[in-house]
Amino acid sequence: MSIPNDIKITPELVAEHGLKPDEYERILELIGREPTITELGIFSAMWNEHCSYKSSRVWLKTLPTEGPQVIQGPGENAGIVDIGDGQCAVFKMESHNHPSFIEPHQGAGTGVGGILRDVFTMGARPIAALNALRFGDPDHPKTRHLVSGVVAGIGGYGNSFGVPTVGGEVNFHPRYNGNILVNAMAVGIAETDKVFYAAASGVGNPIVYLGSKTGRDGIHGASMASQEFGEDSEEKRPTVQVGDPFAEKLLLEACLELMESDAVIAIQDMGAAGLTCSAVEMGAKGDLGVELDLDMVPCREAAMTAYEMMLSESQERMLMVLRPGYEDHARAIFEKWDLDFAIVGRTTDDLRFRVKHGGDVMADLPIKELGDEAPCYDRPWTETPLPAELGASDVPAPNSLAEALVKMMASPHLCSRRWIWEQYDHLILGNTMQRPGGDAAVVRVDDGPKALAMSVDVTPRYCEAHPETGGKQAVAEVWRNITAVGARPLAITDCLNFGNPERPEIMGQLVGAIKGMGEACRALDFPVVSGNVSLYNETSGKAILPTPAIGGVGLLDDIDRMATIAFKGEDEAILLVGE
Amino acid sequence: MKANVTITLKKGVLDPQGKAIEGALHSLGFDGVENVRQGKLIELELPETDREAARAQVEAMCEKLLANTVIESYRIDLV
Amino acid sequence: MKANVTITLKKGVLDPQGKAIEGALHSLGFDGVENVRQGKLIELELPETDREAARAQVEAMCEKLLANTVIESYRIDLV
Amino acid sequence: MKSAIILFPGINRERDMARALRLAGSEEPVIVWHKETSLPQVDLIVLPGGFSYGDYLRCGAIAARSPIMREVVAKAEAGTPVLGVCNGFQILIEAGLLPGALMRNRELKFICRDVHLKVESNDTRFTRQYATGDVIRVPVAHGEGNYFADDETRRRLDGDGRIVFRYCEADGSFSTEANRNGSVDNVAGILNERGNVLGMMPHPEDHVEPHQGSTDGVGIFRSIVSAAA
Ligand SMILES: Nc1ncnc2c1ncn2[C@@H]1O[C@H](COP(=O)(O)OP(=O)(O)O)[C@@H](O)[C@H]1O
Repeated sequence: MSIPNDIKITPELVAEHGLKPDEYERILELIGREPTITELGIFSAMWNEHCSYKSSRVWLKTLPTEGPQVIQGPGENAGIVDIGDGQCAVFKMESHNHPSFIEPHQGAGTGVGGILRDVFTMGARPIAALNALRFGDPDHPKTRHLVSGVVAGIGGYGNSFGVPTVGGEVNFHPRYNGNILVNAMAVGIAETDKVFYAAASGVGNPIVYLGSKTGRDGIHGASMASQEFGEDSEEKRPTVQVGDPFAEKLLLEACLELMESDAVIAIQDMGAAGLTCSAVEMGAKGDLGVELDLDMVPCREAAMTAYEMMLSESQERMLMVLRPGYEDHARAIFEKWDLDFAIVGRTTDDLRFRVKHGGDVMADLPIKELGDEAPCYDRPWTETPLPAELGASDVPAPNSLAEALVKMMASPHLCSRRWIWEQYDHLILGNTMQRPGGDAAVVRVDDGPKALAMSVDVTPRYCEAHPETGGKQAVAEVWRNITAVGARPLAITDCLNFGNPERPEIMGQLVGAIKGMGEACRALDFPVVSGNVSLYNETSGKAILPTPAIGGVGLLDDIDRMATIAFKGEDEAILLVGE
Repeated sequence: MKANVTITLKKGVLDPQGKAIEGALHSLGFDGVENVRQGKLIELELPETDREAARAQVEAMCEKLLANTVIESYRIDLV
Repeated sequence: MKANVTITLKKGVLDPQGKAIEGALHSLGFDGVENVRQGKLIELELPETDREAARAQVEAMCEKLLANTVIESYRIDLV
Repeated sequence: MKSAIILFPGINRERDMARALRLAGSEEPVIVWHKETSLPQVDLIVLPGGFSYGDYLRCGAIAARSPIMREVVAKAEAGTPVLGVCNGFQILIEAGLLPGALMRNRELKFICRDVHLKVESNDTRFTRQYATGDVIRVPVAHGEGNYFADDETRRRLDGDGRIVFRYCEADGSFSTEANRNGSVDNVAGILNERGNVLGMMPHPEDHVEPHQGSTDGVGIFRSIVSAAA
């Protein structure tokens, strides 16, 4: 079979795919010929910052990720910690910043959908969701629209899916005016001996596509690349992804039902750069090749090209490697739940990632190198100097403490968040033992007596002042919130939101925050088991405040020993603990 | 003057509602139905009597509030 | 054949969405707008080519599913 | 007591419901899939909350046309008790088992919070463990619970004592503020003419254990169990 190569790969096209000239040189060297447009798209997806962590990888490696409680650290869809009795907690946090700025409702909703998929892909039933939100100045003309859209989107998705949204945090600052942050976290529970991973195994096993159909949602790359594909380019313009929480709920139930049997060898959700990332990851992790036949992919729109199918970000989709012989069993379950089910490929022994469409080979690439040979940069960075210490006497005392208190309570930074969390179903499943508004949320596991405590925290202005101290402080605050309800902190996930890492002072913020986080995690035996990095959060050259959001999970052995925030009676002593 | 604004999802944008309605129609026995899409209709009345001016006003309402132009397109009918 | 079904709340049925939109339009400065009502538009395609038969089918869909005739009325346009 | 929980795609409070039934002394409820066409012999049929079919088109509309609903309607007409909570209430209305309509909440937002309900009558199989006039605290979690019915229907419901729960303040007084979703006459739950079908928006099944903040909801399930005994 030939590899049709009818679109000339120009430097402009390479640039539109976010690849630097030297990165393109590396591609040419790797494959020994000019890539097809589909292959270029695949490289752009695999080698972008989001998938490859090319600017952060060297530093992420310095974080502590181990401990007796850790079952799975970073590198899988979500991290896993042991919670005893043969059960484990599965959790991760992820950003959906840019899409939420473009279309707040759908952007935030699909962010929630993505992180829930990460958790149930591993065989866990989600029991709680949290979110960390940053908006611009409350008086900025766009802020109101963004806040109401994001909150409705998070609620709309989580409520319909059926997971309680039990916690989160919200800040306002002008530095987020043109670049809001929407970080979503999900926590699930699985049986420790029934956890599923992404690595494929076995040659010739069927690769199965599950969930919703593929459309031209959020296709990366470039307007130009898609223009080349047809006359009516107007209609093929990349579009915003719309979430379908109903389909996701069906996907959850169908996946968990199938996982009850021995049918599933490996499973991976299709997140950003959908089919490409999921298929490559499953193959590469299992030291296997993958062959996909795109003619079999369920499509929502007519005449989709291989390029479009490989880069589509349509939501509510999964890829699975099935144990041979279980095809009919699996198909019956997915049809019962009215979901698409299609065998779209198989594993091979040649370590190639081969994509066929309409009788042609559209891509034929070395699968390991797609991931392993991705660029990795040790970017130059400058340390953020410690700010000068502020003497207490330099700060004027307020005229009236009572007035100051009222002013603080009324400020957008400190006022009640009830307006937000009342729009989230925080009670569904009947296990919410501590509702939003306290230190950490507490969610019981099944009928108890065990419960998980969880919290997300970071104070960006501390991180701006001194990233290392801010990183440390964020981890410590999560740890305190979890201990304050009487739980034992287990591990954290994180979402590192920063500006352009190609600027040394921004890179310095990232490095500083990671150093601080690492130090705090080591001191507290509080390892990092999953996380996500979101860079290039800037508008017109001005970066957001450095925002390493930390999400922590702790274990409460007995719900009867939970502590709550409210004073319990009159005439009791109030103690202040700490330095 | 009265105006009817119809707001529909742009082509290519996923329409989960349309999808669900189509499925429900099929299971009720309306087998052949396809491409079901759901949109919104907004009826309103304006004091403006000049057609051109009225249209311009409704257009401004659509851009500012009624339609989410990232994913939706709209059509205005004056009646 | 294509059909457009417009579904609107019956007169006298309170329309919270319409009211909220009207309020929002007022606060955006569109003072004179009134009687804002929100309805639904459902577009679909049928294999049927005979207009009468098509209309009858769509009517059956409306009665059985698309409209809640307790509070809504519908109109069918074949296109 | 034997009970059946009907499972439509998108329903997500069936586990909460099953737990509440168990705690009140029911046998483990049978879960019945929406594509089934028959129901086992049970003392109670429950339509739990959630987002059947994503709440697309109208809440409960698509589920109300599922195959199993013909059987639910038949059983209801033959006298089997039926409880519909939240989305289940919406489905019962769409299926014609209860009158009226549930529209978007007054403020067009989803509301999840505790509310107070006045038990307007304990002369029902669903409320006999309460006293008439009791105020109970249970959560709501919905975007479309704004009950509407025309004047005549409302008069009839009221006259027949079929408005079982009304939103109220903690002291039992009625106010617009307590009626967050904007329902006519503060209606939170209604009964059919025969008295065997109850639909309500709030979630008594989420207030059945002390850790959940209150056990006020358990009375409904205990009432059903004792009526079936
Ligand atoms: N800041 C971080 N700290 C620790 N682990 C991280 C961090 N960012 C990413 N990871 C880990 O790297 C892996 C790849 O992340 P990502 O590409 O976001 O996952 P996904 O493919 O599910 O979107 C995940 O296992 C994630 O937990």
